[in-house]
Amino acid sequence: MNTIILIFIIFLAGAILTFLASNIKGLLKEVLFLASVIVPVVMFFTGVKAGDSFNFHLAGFAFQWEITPLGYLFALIVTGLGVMAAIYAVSAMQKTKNLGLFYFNFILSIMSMLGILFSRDLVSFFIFWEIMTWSSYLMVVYQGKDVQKVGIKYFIFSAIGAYAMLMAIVMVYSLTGSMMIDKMIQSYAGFAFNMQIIIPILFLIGFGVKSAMMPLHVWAPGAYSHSPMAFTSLFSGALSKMGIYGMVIVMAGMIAYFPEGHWFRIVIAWLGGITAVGGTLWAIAQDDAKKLLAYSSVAQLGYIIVGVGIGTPLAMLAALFMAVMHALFKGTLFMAVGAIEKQTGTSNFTEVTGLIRKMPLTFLASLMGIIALAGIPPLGGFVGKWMLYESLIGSDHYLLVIVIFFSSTAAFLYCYKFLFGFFLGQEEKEWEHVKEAPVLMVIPMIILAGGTFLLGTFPGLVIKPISAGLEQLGYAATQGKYWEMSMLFNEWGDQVVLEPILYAIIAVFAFFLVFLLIKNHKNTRYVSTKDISTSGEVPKEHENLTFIQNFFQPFLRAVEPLMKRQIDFYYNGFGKGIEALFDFTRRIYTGNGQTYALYAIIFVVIFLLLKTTLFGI
Amino acid sequence: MELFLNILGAIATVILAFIVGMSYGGIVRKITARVQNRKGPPWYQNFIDAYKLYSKTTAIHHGWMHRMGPAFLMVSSVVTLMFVPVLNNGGWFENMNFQGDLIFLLYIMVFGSLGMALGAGQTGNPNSAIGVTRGLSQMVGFEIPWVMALVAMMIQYKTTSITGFIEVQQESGTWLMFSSPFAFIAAVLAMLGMFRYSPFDIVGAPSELASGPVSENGGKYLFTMMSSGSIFTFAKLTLYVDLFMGGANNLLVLLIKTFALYMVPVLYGLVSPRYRTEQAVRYFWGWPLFFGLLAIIYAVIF
Amino acid sequence: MQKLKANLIEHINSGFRDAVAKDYPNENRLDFYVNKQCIPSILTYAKDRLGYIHLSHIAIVDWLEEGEFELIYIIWSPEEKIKMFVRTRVERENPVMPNIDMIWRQANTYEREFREMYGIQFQGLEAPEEFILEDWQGPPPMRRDFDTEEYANETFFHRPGREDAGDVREEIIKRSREEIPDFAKKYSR
Amino acid sequence: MSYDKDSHKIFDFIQNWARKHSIWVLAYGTGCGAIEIPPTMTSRYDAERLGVRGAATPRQADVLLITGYLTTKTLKRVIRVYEQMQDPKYVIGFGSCTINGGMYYDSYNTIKVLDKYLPVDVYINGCMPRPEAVLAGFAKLQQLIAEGKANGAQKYKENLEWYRENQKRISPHWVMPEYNW
Repeated sequence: MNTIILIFIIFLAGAILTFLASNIKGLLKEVLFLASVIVPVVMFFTGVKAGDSFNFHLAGFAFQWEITPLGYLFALIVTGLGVMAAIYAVSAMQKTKNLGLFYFNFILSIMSMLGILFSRDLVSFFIFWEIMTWSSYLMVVYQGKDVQKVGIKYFIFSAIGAYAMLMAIVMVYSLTGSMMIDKMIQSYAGFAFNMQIIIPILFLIGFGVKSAMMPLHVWAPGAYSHSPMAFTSLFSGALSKMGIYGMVIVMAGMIAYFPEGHWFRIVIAWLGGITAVGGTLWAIAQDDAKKLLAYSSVAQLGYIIVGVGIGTPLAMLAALFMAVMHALFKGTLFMAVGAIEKQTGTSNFTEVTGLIRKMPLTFLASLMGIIALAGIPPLGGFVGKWMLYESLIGSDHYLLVIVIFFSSTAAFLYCYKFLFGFFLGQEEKEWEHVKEAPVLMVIPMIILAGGTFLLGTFPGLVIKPISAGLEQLGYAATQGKYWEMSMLFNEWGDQVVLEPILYAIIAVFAFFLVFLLIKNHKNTRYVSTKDISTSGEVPKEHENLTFIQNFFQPFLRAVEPLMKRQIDFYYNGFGKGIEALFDFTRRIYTGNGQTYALYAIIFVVIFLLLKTTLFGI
Repeated sequence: MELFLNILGAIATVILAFIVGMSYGGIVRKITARVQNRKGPPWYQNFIDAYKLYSKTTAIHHGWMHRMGPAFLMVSSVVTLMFVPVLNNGGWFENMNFQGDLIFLLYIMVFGSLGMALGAGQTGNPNSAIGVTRGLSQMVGFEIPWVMALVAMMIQYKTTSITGFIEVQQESGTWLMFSSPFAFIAAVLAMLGMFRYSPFDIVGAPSELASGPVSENGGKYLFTMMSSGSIFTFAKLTLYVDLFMGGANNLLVLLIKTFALYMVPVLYGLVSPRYRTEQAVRYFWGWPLFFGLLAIIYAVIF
Repeated sequence: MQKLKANLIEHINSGFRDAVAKDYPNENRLDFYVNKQCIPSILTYAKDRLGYIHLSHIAIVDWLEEGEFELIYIIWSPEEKIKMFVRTRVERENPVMPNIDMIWRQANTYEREFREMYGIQFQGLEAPEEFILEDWQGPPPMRRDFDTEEYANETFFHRPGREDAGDVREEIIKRSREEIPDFAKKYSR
Repeated sequence: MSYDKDSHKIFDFIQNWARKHSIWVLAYGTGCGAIEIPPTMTSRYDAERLGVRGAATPRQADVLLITGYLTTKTLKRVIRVYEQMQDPKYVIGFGSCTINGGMYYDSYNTIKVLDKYLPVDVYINGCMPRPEAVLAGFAKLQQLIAEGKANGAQKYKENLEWYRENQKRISPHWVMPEYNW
């Protein structure tokens, strides 16, 4: 039997078996769950190479499942993050109700994401897309109070995206008579001009919803922060990348052949830029870590959309690299929040402080995640940002550079808030009992954080699959070494490493650390955070001195004009308008026979009056 | 042998930066005193202060992050210095400046403040956290015109490396502050915030915030911060001289140019009261931003 | 104003028979001497019915010779513009007063201070024991029979050499042959 | 820190010279004397030329300047601040009130003799001492530091129990925080 179909069967069977076993006591369901995630992933890595395919016919449609190099890259994200999140979930989700449903949806969403990447025909693409939407919707409403509102928002936007996509698919089918993605891309150049505009726009609406592009992003903060953190790491890290995957295909496969594609690219890139700035500013204002990270995800996806929108080879390289990095560090950070929430019961900065000595490993993981997020060398976030800047300057998008730079500088603010709010500050008595998270939760975090470090030092590891994917998209102009496009790699010669910087940093750092420690190691001792200079006053145990309320108030005051209107406001206004329209319609259709008769008479009179003008009768 | 020379060069550069930065600090104190009609401390006062701080005991710490904060700051300063060409044409040790790239430099420059902020955070002193938030907000303020100036220059001269800018100036024979004046103005206005002299010194306001982020650091911690500040000052000034004022062919010219440039924030600060944070941020998003935009337009047109 | 005052006296006396009024004809001020049990009720009455909504001050006088403290509650009506002084006396030994901080919250501060400085107990006063003095061990320091110098000598160290620092004024007069001015005489030891 | 006369003579000399010329004063105004500090620091008398400078927190400071009378309440805070300062550290008693109580000799809530509670290196007398006197006090402190005699902190460390006992006489119920050098 073909490995590809076997993988999907195991996923499906595993999901159902886990769901059935969820009421059995003991570790059976956990074992089943892990097995049904890990076994297919192992099979995927051992048995499937880029280019493997599987074809079959069903219900009159030809189905073609094939893993392309680009799909393989995204599959790396999905499977890697999926396994880590699964291991994390087993420990994190202990003692929750309806565990079977969680495991079922978890497996299904991994399966559907892989399915999307495998599909080379639009029917299975759409089916898997819908499975993904449904399983993630069930995750969003899985726990907590007040989730219905969030869930309905997510669902409405997903439905809008799906309908847009369905419409595009139908149009493509009517134009080409085939459901194959390759066929669609090949024949795109021959479409009529209006179809050339409408089809990509409809597709981009569908993908833009999933990747939280600016006007379509309003579901994201709520949905990311309300689903269980074990799933959110996957949700933000991998699931949103499906939107990026679709966008890459549309931008590289269709817009490249579109005569006026230049404007299209600029619009998409600027939408990405606005997304980045808006997400960052709103993230700064949040007091809840989940919301903060959710808005930060929106912002980070904005960078990626900018890269995809610009669409030069280097920008595409940067965007795909950042997509991988985002999966790594956002996975880490959401997992860290989940660990903190599990240990303390809250994820609000204003409540939890001073966990650094209680949860050192979580702190280490979050620190690395944050450094990668902020794009500070030597961790991986910097490589992506550098390439993005270079590509923007190289393709003459100067104002966009400023926008992106503003967003990424302002990101330091919420990065610091995240670390300070949870780990630094006063160590309160209330949280004295807090322990480090369970091993199974810490290990995935550390592995993912280590991944950011590894890719920052040896970006070549992931640039090879990316360049393979780019070649598939038709960027084959510069054969071989894609990293030569970037200054970054040029300057350090052929090896794709940042070794010199790394060595320098480590050497200097070690030197001064040693200087500070050895010199007074023996007679330096730890004092508690209550022992601070407060004009001689000794703070009492119960006095909370941590400064976290209105943390960035001066800055927010300075950017107030930018943040006055939320997009939600306009959507709500739109919703109200629709409601009023329906209300008005209902008033016309009163249900009264006489009124209808009156309408008919009025219509006839108007018709008679205007018939010569209108119809020339 | 080459490695040995490289290490020696790096150490020599750091020592040079330390000495120059510290002396500048002392001279600034002297000038401040003269402006205020005082006699003022001797120019070498900062060295005495540094040595005294170094010789003080440091008996306590608030945890690992607190200890590592100053080290982070030092790493940032030293690495920045390593990437800035001190003299033209290899007149001084070329540490890593042949690889110097502005975008990399921009990020490594903020690395230190983030590390320092983490160190300040772990002390648990609320004043430190307040100072850090103010510092970071202000940083977002001045980075925008600064980056605009740099982008304008990158557009105009089609290079992102510092050595590239020096070469451009040597070939054309004019300083970039004359050939792209708006970028220079925006960058100098941003520099006011970068050096944190008054009116942008609310980050470490001594009586209001008890010196802000450094309030729990004494002795060797403070010594490390002080020396890293001096090194960083020298590195930033040299960067500006390299970018806008044609670099320098020997040390004397470098000293004259950096000192002249350094007087801009110092003298401006002496006659200015203090801005609140949001005022500072708005200040940077006013005229400096305008000049930055002008610089980009100028660069695109010419 | 006299009319207002007369009206006020009538009102108060109708409710509180033993309240003794004292008028200051040319001032906007009126005194009532009352029993200490009446204090909460008369103040509530004045506040709720008569419009004396503002508690300006609570003063205390230590009548050491008579063995009593006198507490003066000064309240003010913004409409009638008359200050009403409600005076009461309480014995110095084990002084106990009714608490009025449910009428005016700011009375709480005064009462805490009296408790600490004069040792007056207020019934049902809910506040931490310490107010201004921390770790106070001696008798209430604002009572007139509290000898602050003796207390200081007992509690604190003193540097030797101060004992002979007598009154230098005699010596000054002797040297300069000048008279002590009258106002300075009463400060003489 | 070593105050040993026999060893490290040159090293000590350099160290003391640096300490002498860099005196960071903790701005902790306790009494009316705090008003004399601004004229001392600003252009008329300019203490900065001697290396005297303000420091914001006890962690950074060298000298604790007790400017005037100390109430028993403030004493606790001053002790706390002193103990938070890092070695080497010095105390200057400022004004008559710190010497013998001054005009508050019979007050029930101010201490009279500062050196029973904290080790005082230099007293400046006067009520208030003028800035000239303050500068003279700093000069005296510099001289003591140069000679290695300004070892109040050493004294405090060695006689900690005696000082603690005196401090506890004033505030018996105060839970003294741990001492940190």
